[in-house]
Amino acid sequence: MSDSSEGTGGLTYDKSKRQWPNELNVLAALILIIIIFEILGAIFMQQSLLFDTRDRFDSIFNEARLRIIIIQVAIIGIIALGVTQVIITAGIDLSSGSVVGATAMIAMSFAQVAEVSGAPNPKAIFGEWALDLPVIVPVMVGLGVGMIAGLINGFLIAYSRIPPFIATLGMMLFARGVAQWWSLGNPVSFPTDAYAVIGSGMNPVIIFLGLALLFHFIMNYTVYGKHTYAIGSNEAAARMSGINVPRHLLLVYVIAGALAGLAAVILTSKNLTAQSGMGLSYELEAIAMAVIGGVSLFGGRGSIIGTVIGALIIGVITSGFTFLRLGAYYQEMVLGMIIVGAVALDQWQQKRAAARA
Amino acid sequence: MSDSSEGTGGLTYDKSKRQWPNELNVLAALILIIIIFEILGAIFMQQSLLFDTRDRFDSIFNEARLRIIIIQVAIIGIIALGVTQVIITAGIDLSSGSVVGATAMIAMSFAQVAEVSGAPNPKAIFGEWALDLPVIVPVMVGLGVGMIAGLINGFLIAYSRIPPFIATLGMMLFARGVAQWWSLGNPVSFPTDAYAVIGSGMNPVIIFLGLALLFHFIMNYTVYGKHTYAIGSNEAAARMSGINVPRHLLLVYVIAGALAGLAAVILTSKNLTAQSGMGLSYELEAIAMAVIGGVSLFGGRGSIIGTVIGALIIGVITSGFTFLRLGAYYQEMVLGMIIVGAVALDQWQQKRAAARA
Amino acid sequence: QQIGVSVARFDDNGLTVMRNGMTAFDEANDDVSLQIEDATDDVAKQLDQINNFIASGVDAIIVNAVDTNATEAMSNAAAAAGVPLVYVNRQPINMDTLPEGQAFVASNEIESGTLAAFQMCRDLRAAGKSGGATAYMLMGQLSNQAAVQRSKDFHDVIGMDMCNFITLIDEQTANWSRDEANDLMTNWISSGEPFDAVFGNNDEMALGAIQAMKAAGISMDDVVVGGVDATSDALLSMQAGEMDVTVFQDLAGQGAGSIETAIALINGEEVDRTVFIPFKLVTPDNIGDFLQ
Amino acid sequence: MSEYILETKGLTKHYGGVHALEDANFTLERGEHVAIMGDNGAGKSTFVRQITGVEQRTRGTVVFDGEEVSFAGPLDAREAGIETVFQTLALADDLNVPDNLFLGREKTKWNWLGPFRRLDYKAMRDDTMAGLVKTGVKIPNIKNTIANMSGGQRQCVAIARTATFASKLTIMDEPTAALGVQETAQVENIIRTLKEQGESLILVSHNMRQVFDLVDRIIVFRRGRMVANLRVEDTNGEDVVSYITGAKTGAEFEGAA
Amino acid sequence: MSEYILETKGLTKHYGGVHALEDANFTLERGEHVAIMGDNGAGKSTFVRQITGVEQRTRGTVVFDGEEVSFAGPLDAREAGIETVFQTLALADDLNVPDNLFLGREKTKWNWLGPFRRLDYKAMRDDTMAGLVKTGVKIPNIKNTIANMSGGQRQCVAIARTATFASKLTIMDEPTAALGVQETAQVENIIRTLKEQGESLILVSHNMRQVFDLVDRIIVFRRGRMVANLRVEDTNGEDVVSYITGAKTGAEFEGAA
Ligand SMILES: Nc1ncnc2c1ncn2[C@@H]1O[C@H](COP(=O)(O)OP(=O)(O)OP(=O)(O)O)[C@@H](O)[C@H]1O
Ligand SMILES: Nc1ncnc2c1ncn2[C@@H]1O[C@H](COP(=O)(O)OP(=O)(O)OP(=O)(O)O)[C@@H](O)[C@H]1O
Ligand SMILES: OC[C@H]1O[C@@H](O)[C@H](O)[C@@H](O)[C@H]1O
Ligand SMILES: [Mg+2]
Ligand SMILES: [Mg+2]
Repeated sequence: MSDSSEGTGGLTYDKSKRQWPNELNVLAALILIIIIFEILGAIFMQQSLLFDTRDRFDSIFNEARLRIIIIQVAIIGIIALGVTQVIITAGIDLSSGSVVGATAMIAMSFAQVAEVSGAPNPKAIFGEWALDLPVIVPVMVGLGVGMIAGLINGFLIAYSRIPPFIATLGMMLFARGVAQWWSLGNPVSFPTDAYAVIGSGMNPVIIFLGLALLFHFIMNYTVYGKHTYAIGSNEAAARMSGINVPRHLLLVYVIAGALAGLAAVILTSKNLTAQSGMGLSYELEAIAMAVIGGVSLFGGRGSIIGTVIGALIIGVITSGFTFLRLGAYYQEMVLGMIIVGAVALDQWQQKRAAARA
Repeated sequence: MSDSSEGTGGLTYDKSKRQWPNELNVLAALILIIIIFEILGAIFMQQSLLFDTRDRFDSIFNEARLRIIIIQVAIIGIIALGVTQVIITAGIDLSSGSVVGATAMIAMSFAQVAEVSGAPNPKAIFGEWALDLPVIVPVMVGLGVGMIAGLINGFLIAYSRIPPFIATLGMMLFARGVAQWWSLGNPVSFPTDAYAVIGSGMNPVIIFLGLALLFHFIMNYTVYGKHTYAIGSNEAAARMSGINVPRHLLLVYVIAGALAGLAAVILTSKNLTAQSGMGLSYELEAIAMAVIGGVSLFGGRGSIIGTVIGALIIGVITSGFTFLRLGAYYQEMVLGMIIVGAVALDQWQQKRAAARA
Repeated sequence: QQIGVSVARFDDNGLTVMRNGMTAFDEANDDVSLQIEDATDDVAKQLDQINNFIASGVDAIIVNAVDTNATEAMSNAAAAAGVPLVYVNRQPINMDTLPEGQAFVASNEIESGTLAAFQMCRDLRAAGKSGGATAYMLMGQLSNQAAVQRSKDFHDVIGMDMCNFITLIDEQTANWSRDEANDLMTNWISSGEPFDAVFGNNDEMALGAIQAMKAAGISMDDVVVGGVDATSDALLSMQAGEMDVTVFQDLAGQGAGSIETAIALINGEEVDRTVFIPFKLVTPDNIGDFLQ
Repeated sequence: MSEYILETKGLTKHYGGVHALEDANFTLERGEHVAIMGDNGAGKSTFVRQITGVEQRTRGTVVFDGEEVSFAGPLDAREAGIETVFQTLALADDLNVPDNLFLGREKTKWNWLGPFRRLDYKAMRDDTMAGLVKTGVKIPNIKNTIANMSGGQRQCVAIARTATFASKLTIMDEPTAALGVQETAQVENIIRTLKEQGESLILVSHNMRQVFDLVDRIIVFRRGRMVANLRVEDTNGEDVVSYITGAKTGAEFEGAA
Repeated sequence: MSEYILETKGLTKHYGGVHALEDANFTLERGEHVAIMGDNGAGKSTFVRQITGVEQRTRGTVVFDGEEVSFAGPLDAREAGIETVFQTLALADDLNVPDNLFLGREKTKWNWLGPFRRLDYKAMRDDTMAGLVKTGVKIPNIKNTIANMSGGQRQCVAIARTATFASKLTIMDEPTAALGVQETAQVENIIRTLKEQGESLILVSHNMRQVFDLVDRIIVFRRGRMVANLRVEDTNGEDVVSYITGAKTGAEFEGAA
C-alpha cells in the first residue's frame, strides 16, 4: 500500500502507456483550427488571424482579435458551464436560451434609470418606484429568476421523473412565452450606469473564466462533482449506493439556471437593452461548446476545461470567418462541418489511442 | 410447448394482470385533453370544440375543426414517423427541420411554371429548361435531397461514430445554410398545377396516415423493425449478436431523411411557395410528438401508433387554443406545461401500473 | 365583431409597434374583439392559423404575412370560406388577383432600404468622402424578406453613379440582434481595415455596431451609421449624435388601419383595395417630428 | 430489543402477472448467518430487493431491528444499517475503483461546505487498497474505470465496499458467482470475520459447499415461496437439492408451492 | 484441412499500461473441449474477445479452420462459425426472450423484401421454448423483456441462443456462474451433447468440478500469460490450483509470468 503502487496483487502497471487526457485532444483540435485559419489568412488575406502583421499593437499578437474571440463566447460560455454539469448527469437543458430571454426582460425592468435625456423613461414596467434601483436588485432578480426556472426543471426531472429533454423543452416554450408576455414584446432599455458596468469591456470574460475555475475545482475535488459524474455514469448504481439522486439533480439544475440568469444579466448590461427574442438558440450553442469540448451526451464523461476549450473553438471559428470574409451563406454550412469535424477528430484520436495502446 | 403456455418450467402466469400497452395511456391523455377543452369551451365560449353547436355543418361534428386538427400536424407528423425510428435506435435528429427548409427550396425550383400572369416567372433558379417539368421531377428531387441528407447523417453516426446529437446538429446548420444560399434568401414560388395537388385538401392527411400504417407494420413485423429496437435497447449486444449495426443505422437515417424530404414537398405544395426559413424548429415539434407518444429518448421503446396519437395531441392543443381565444403570450406557456403534463401523466400511469401489479 | 389576426412574429420590435396599434384600437372599440396569434415566422403555421380562425367562425381575418409569396394559399382558403381578409404591413404577391372581399394595408419594403442608403450616401458626400469611401453592412436573418430586400437596396444604391464611390468591404448577418452586431463589428474592427459607414438592416444592429465602435474608441463623428425602424433607442442615439440615419414607418397607423378596413369589409362597404403607407426618412434635422 | 434483527410477514411481490414472491415469513436472529437457496427465478433477488427498498412491495410487513420499516430506497436501508451486495453490483462504470467504493459516503475535508465539501482522495485510496487486499483480487491499476474491470474484479469491488463499512445486517446476493478459486476463499474469510464480529448475514448462493461451510441455517425458495427452513446440522446437500427441485417441501410450508 | 480448428500465435492485447494478454500460443483440435482457468483478471475474457473480433488485438495471429483470420467484429466471427456466450451476455434489455434468442438471424417469411422481410414469430417462439427447455430454466412468461429476468434466467437465454445454432467452435465464458444447481446440470448436458456431435469448445470456468467433468484439456492463465497446458487425466484439482496461484509454472512456459 505504498504511495507509488497503482493497484493490488503486486501487478506491474506500465505508466508510460497511460492514455492522455481527452482535453488534450480538444486542445489539439483548437490548435489545428487556428493553424488552418492562419494558412488561409496568409494565402487569401495576406494577414494573420492572431498575430499582429500590421504593427498596430505593442505586442506580437493582434490583441483586438484575441479579445473579441473570447468576449463573443463568454456569455454563452457561462451558460455552457451549467449545461456541462447537466449533460454530465446524462441530462440535457434545452431551456437555457429561453430562460436567458425571460430573465433578460425581467432583470432589465429593475435596472432602468428614471431620467433619459431630461425626459422620464417611457419603458418602465412597474412605474416610478422601480426606477434607479441599486444595482444589486436587478442582479439578484436575474439570478433568482434563473434559479426558479432551474428549480422547476430540476423538480420535474428529479421528482416527477420526466425525461430532461421534455422537461426543459416545456420550460423552453414556457420561458419564451414569459419573455414575450412580460412587456408584451416591447424592448426594455436604458439601465443605470452601475448596471451597465457589469457587461462592459472584459468583464464578461473575467466572470466566465473565474466561474470556469471555480467549477473546475468543484467538479474535480468535491462531493458534488463526484456525485454528478456518478449519476451520469449509472443512475441506478448511484441510487443503490445511497446517493440522494433527486436532491442532487435538483441542485445541478438550479446551478445551471442561476448561470443562465447571470448570463442574461451580463448580456443585457453589455447591450444596454433587453429584447424578448434574446438568447434564441443559445441552448444549442452552449450544448455544442460542451460536446465539442468532449462532454459525452450519454453522461458520466466530460470536463469544465474541455467546455472552455470548446467555447474557444467556436470563438476562433466565428472570428476566423469574419477575418476571411467568408460569405454569410457559407458560414453556417462551414460551421456545421467544423463542429462535426472537431468531434470526428476527437473520436478518431480516441480510437487510435485505444488501438495503439 | 402448446400455444397457450407463456413460459417454461410449467409456471403459471396470471394473464389478467398483464400491463396494458403504453399507447392506451397516450390515448387517455388525448381524451383527457379533449374533455378539458370541451369543458372550458362550454364554460367560456358556450361552444364545443369538436361538435357542431352552430349548425354550420350537416353532421354533429365541427368538420372544419376536425380537418384542421389533423391537417396542421400531418406534415410534421410525417417527419415524426422518421424521427420516431431514429429515437428508437437511441439516436436523435436535430436536422429534420432544416432539411425540410433546404429540400423545400431545391424541390420547388424544379416545380415552377413557365408563365405567371402572363409573364415568365422571374424566380426560376435554373433558367428556362427547368420550368414546367413533369411533377415526378420535383418529387424525386425532394426525396433525393432528403435521402442524401439522411445518408450523410447516417454515415457520420454509423461509421464515424459521431454522436447523433452532434452529427445532426452539424447537418442542421449545414442545411440551413444551403436553404439560404440556394436562392440567396429569396422565396421560390408558382408551382405547376400538378405539383400543387400533392399538398392540397386532405392529401397531406392521407399520406401521413398511409405512411403511419406502413411503418407501424414495418416496425412490428419485419426484421428492420426488430433490429431498430434491438440497437436502441443495447447497441453492444446488437453488435455482438451479429447485427450489422452501422448498415442498419444508415438505413434508418436515410428513411428519416426521405420522410423529411417528402414533408418538404407536401409543405411547399400546400403553401404554393418555398421559403428558406421553412421548417424552422420542426425538429423539436417532431421530437415532441414522438416523446409525448411514449417513445423513450434512451432508445428501445416507443411505437408509431404512439407518435400518431402524440401528433393528434399537439393538433388538438393548437386548435383548442385558438378556439378558446387564449392570448398568444399564454399559448406557448400553456403548450410548454401541457407537453410536460402529458409526459408526467404517462410516467405516473406507468408507475401506478407497476405498483398495483 | 370577432377578428382573427396572424402576425409574423411577436418578438419583432417593429411588428410589436404595429400590434400595439391594433390593441389600442381594440381597447377603444367595444364592438371589436381581436384574437392575435403569433405565426413564429412559419409560413405553414400561418396558413393553419387562418384555417383555425375559419373553424372558429371569425368574422374577418388580418394577416401580416410571414412570406409574401405564400399569400395565394391564404387568399384561397379565406375566399373559399367566405371570410373577409386584410393583409397588413407586407405586400402580398397576389395583389393583382386578390379575390373579392380582400384588401391590403401595406408599405413597400423597397423604400426603407433605399431611403436609408441614399441618405448615407449624401452624408458621406457632404463629409467630403466622394473620392472614395468604405462601408460594412449588417444583414438581418438571411431567411427574412425585409433583410434580403434592404440588403439589395443598399447594393442598388451604391451601384448608382452618384454613390458608386462607396465600396462595401464586407457584409455579414447579425440576425437582427444588437448583441451579435456588437460582436461582429468588433471582429471587423480587429482586422484594422479603415471604414467610413455602417448600414444595419435595422436599428438594433446599427446600435450594436455603435456600441462596438465606441468601445474601440472610434469617434462617431467620423462614421456614418444608418438603420431602419426609428425605434426610441435609435432616436435617442441620434439625439446623442451617434446614429445618423434611420427610417420610420407608421406601424401603429397600419395596425389600426387594417382593422378599420376589415370592419368595412365585414359590413360590405366599398373599400380601397390598397392602402399605401409610405416610409419616412429620419435624420437629425427632422428628428423632432418623431420624438413622442 | 427484539431477538430478531429482521422479520418479514407475508412479504409479497407481483410483477404484473408474475408472482415473483408470495407470502414470505422470514426471521433472522441477531448474529445469525442464513443462506437463501433456490432455482433461477425462484424469487431470491426479489426478496432482497423488497427488504432493501429497491422496489416497493405488493404487500406484507418488514420489521428491522425491532421496528416496522418501509424503506423508500436503498439509501434509507443503508442508513438504517443494512449493507447489500446486489446481484447487479450497482457500480458506476465511468468512475474508478476508490470512487465506487466510497460512492455516497465519501471521506471528506472542509465539511462545512456542505455538498461542496472537499474529497479526501488520499484517505480513500489507502482504504480502498486495504479493502481490496481482503478480497484477494488483483487489479493492475485502481485508477482505471470500472468499465475496464473483469467480471470478477467488479464483483470484488462491490464486496470490498460492503466489507469496508460496519453494519447491523449484511446481505450478499451471489457474491462469489464470478470469482476465481482464490478470491472465493478470501471472500468466504470475510464472511467468517463478520460472523466472529457478531454481524448478521443473509447469503444468497447456489454453491452448496460454500453454504454448508459458512451459515447456520438454509432457507429454500421455490417458485416465489419459501419451502424449507433447515439448520445445517440437521440436513445435507442431497436433502437441500430435493427441496430446491420440489421433490420435498418443509412440513410447516405444506400447501405452499 | 489442418488438424487444428483454432490456433493463436503470440496473441497479445494491451489496454494502455495494462498488459491484459501477453504472447498467447494456443491450439485447439477439431472436436476437442478445452477449459481456460485462472484468477480474476488473468486475461481469460480478453483472450475470448480477441478471438471473436470484439476488440482488435495489439499483435499476434489467429488461425481459424486453417485460415488466418482477423475478424472486424463478432458478426464476422459468427459467420465464420464461432458461437460465443460472452461473460457480459450481450442481450437486448428491451426485447423479449425469443427476440433475443434469434437476434441477428431471425426466422422470416417474404424474404424477397430484404431488410423489410416479415418475421415468423410463431416459428421463433416454438424454437425458443425448445431451446429453453434444454437449459432447464423456468421462465414464467417469455414475452416479458430481458430486463425483467433474473440473473440466471438471462444467462440461460444466452446459452440457449448458442445451443440453438450449429457451429464449428463454441466459446462459453463462465456460462454457469449465475445458474442454480439444476440449471447448471442441464447446461453441462448441453456441453456433453456438443462433444458427442464433435463440435469444438472453449469453456472459461472457475468451477473445478465442472472442468474435470467436462473437458479434455485445461489451460491456465496467470497475469495475462498462459502458464500451463494440462490434460485432465494427467492432473488434479490441487495441481491446477497451484498453477493458478503461481506456486507452479508449466515447463514449456518457464520465464512467462
Ligand atoms: N478495456 C479495458 N481497459 C483497461 N483494462 C482492461 C480492459 N478490459 C480488461 N482490462 C483488464 O485486463 C485484465 C484482464 O481482464 P479479463 O476480463 O480478461 O479478465 P478475466 O480473466 O476474464 O477475469 P474474470 O475471471 O474476472 O472474468 C484485468 O486486469 C482487467 O482489469
Ligand atoms: N421487473 C420484473 N418484471 C417482471 N418479472 C420480473 C421482474 N423482476 C423479476 N421478475 C421475475 O420474477 C422471478 C423471480 O426473479 P428473481 O430475480 O427474484 O430470481 P432469483 O431467485 O434471484 O434468480 P437467480 O438465481 O437467477 O438470480 C423471475 O421469474 C423473474 O423473471
Ligand atoms: O422580420 C424582422 C424584421 O422586421 C423588420 O420589419 C424590422 O425592421 C426589423 O427590425 C426586423 O425586426
Ligand atoms: Mg437473483
Ligand atoms: Mg472474464
